[in-house]
Amino acid sequence: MTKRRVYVDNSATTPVHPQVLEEMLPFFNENFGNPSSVHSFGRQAKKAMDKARERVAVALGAKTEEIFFTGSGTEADNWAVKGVALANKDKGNHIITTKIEHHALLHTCEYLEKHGFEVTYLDVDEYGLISLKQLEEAIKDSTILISIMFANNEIGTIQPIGEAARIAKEKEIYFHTDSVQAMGNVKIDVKELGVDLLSISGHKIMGPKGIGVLYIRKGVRLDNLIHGGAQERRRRPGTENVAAVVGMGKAAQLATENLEQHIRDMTSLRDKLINGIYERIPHVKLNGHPTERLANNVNFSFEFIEGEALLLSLDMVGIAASSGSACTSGSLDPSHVLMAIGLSHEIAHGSLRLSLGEINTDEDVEYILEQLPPIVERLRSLSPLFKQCEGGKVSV
Amino acid sequence: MTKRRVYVDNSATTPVHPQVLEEMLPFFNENFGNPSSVHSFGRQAKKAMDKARERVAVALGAKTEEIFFTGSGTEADNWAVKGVALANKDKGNHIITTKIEHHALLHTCEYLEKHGFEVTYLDVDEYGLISLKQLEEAIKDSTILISIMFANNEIGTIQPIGEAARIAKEKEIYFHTDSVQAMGNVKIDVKELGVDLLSISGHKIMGPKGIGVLYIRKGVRLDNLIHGGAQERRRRPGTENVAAVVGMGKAAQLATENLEQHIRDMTSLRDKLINGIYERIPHVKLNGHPTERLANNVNFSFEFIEGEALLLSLDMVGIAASSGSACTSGSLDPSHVLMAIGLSHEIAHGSLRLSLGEINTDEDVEYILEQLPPIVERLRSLSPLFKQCEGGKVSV
Amino acid sequence: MYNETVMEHFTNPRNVGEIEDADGIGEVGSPQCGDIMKIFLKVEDNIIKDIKFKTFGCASAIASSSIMTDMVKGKTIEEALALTNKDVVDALGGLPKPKVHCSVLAEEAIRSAIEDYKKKMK
Amino acid sequence: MYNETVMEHFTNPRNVGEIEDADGIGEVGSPQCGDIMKIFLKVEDNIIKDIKFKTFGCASAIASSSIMTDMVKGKTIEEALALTNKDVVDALGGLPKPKVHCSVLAEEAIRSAIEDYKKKMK
Ligand SMILES: Cc1ncc(COP(=O)(O)O)c(C=O)c1O
Ligand SMILES: Cc1ncc(COP(=O)(O)O)c(C=O)c1O
Repeated sequence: MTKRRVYVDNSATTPVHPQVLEEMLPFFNENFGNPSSVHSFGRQAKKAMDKARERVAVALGAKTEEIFFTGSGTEADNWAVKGVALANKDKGNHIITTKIEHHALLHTCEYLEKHGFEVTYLDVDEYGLISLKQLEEAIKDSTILISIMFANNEIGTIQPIGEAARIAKEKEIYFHTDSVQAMGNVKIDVKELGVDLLSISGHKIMGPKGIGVLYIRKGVRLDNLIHGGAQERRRRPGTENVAAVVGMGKAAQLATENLEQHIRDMTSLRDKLINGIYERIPHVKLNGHPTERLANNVNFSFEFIEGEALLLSLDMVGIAASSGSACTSGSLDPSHVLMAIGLSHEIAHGSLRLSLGEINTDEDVEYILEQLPPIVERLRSLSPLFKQCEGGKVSV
Repeated sequence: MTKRRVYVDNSATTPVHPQVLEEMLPFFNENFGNPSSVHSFGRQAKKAMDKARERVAVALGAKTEEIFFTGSGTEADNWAVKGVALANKDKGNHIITTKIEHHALLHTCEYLEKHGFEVTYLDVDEYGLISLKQLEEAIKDSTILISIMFANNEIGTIQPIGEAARIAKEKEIYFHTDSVQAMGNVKIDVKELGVDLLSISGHKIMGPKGIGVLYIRKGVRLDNLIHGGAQERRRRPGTENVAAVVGMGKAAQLATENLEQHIRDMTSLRDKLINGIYERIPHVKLNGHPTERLANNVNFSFEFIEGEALLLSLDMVGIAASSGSACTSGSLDPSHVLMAIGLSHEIAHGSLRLSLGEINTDEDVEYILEQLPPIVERLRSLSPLFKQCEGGKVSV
Repeated sequence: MYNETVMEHFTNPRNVGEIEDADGIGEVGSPQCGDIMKIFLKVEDNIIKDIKFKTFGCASAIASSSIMTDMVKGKTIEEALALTNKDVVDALGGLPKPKVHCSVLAEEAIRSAIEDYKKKMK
Repeated sequence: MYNETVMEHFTNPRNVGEIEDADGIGEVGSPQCGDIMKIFLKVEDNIIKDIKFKTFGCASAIASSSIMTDMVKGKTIEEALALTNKDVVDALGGLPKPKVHCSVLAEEAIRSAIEDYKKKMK
């Protein structure tokens, strides 16, 4: 029996695009030189780096000298926040962010709180949107950085980044946005948006893992996160991961070139999935914003059941997804994002994220819509929270 | 004309070993899952991570839970030093290191000096060796960390790490060693050595670029360098670079399994090169220690000429090497390592490092010995520092 | 992540359901922590004649409930009370460390049901 | 890194050598900074009849010396003094930014040699 495998966890990570891998391959043991070396091996590597940097710059609407490669999206986030905080503490110690940031942002802010910084975590509404009014009110004289994620990794809600950046600019406060999930699913132009710093990650856009980018607008003052050699114009040392940089360049190019078509395709699959689940399964709730939402994000809560059990049951029929349940995070609490939009613990535990990608097809969606209802039904039949009432109709 | 290419810059970076690349390949777009994911894609990736960690642990004589993957050797060095410094500043603010560390160590220490730490930089002798007596004398009540590189990247000198670690242990001071260059060229067993922290890097041992390892002895107190998700037991967040981790595991395994044979092979090539240069070229000086020296390191100063010109001339005949000349580092001063062993500026500028690797053969060495003398002669003929005296014999 | 025994008990859990006229009912856990186990007992002559469960929780919670109910079925009340979470883990052939609390919940659930039975007996 | 013109002048530098009975000699740079240029002039009727150089330094220092000597050969002293480092860079078709100081050295070297010539003339 060849089991069907349907991967709908593209927000967790994506496969490397064949064209991306193809461009990476020569850099492992043919053009393997160190870009800092004077000789031809080094110059070849340097040239490949330059080309990749140019591609990323074009993809983001930035200048090449504003593109810095890091070892992950997480590192880019850490660098932006710690770098700005430490370099500008003479100006103030206050940072504004949101309650629904990725842990790369939140735990960095918490660390800074332990070291003399003050952080305001903005609320979001039931759809996951921040309030620009609350943002404006949160600004103090001591505010040196505002960091608001472009799109949320769990519920897909897209924030009004351009407006938020404008507010920051008026007050001369640095503005950073974690665009790890937005990249490839939303149009990003750093100049149009008016942001000062922006993070992306390779493996979320069919690039390799272990590579991120921090866009740093020319003139922004920030400390290094990592100290050492002269790489990345002395700002991010460590021998360059040439193959991954090349992969990042190609992935960024592909993600931008095909953006409109990709958004159309994903939206169509997404809406088919959302509508199909609503039609087939009672007692469900779509998490996130109905329209201000990533084209590839579906996130439902299924009442009365727990997410990990749901994931494992889906896995047994070949469907790979994820959940905000505590059981899947290794922590005791369910996702802070689901809590921030006001879900109760038990509803949050029963969440399922299906995140689509270029590899998914209509048949994948149909397969999910076929497999999911009986699984939910079976788990509900095991649940003490769920009672079948007479006549077969379900109720609480 | 197919030009011969001889790569003798293996201390800058190495090609990925074919067996390493082979093991990595499935993790780009077949087993591409995120190891944190519950589903089968994730579990496959997790399993591969576990195997790689086990291999690295075996290679270093460590426990698997003492192995942490980072994005580079530089990051491992930064983490060790900043992590220990920040977590232990209640105990003291003094760090001891050496004048010949890699910039990943030195610039990190300089950064800490700006933030209230005090750093002692130990001298080295003309061969690049530290003095254990000086180390002991440098220790104060406030010393919290001693960091001494295992083997130097430029001149190949190997330090008495076991003895130095013993001194640290007696005084209950954490001991870190940057083993980026030692790994694969020297036997390393963290328990025998008695070190608390040890850094290595993938691309120096025929593994991929963009991956490092920090060995952290169980019980060592250090802060995170990067904050975020729960990866690497919450100590080094960011989606794991599975392919690179797999590559690192294989590379560490190969490096250790074949160590003795490798050392014999490298030593034989090295000594042939050293003796050949001495025989064929006057006015040269071997830099580094005559015996306490990496099996793959050759470093000569050629009087009266400058390193970059030498490198480019070698490059034109297909030989890839490196130099401690200022011109190749982008800074105004020649290598701090060559200065620390007491070379004059002009001698330091004329240095050439030939670093051998598994890819090199006897023929490579012969080719170098054939090409190098006329190149040195030509450059000397251009140099105002060099005068041909009557009768054809060279002198200053 | 989970071994075959755990997966087998998760996929085909034994003793699922409720007992209408149960002699004892125990419920432990809470929706907050993501696990609720509810146990229904039928006791005759100090022996657990029948046992059913309903569980809201992850795979290991469901598997722990399943194997625990199997283990105490047909046993005396005393034997059932002697059951520890370690017995549950062992019977399952091991659980991942962060999941061990599920076995604790199973131990607590049977104790709670027996307590309820004893209370009702008084 | 370097363009073809630079590499050509590095590989086949023009005017290498010394002039025994030079009318002017200039030396700039120092071993510390890794560059020394030494220029030898032969001047007749205010015209640079012959010029030779010796350079200790990187490829761009050697190439700058080479092209500079070519550029001023046959020129008047005034024309040679008007030569700027930018002229040298342009003639080389550009130098990488960190290497521009080599062209400055070339400008300084010819000036220093002319100065020496003028001093000797007095
Ligand atoms: C001794 C030493 N330490 C640290 C490093 C840094 O390693 P990486 O470039 O992988 O960050 C290197 C190499 O560049 C090295 O030779
Ligand atoms: C919104 C967001 N920010 C940051 C990250 C961190 O990226 P990485 O795992 O590549 O470090 C992720 C993904 O894990 C993310 O979804």
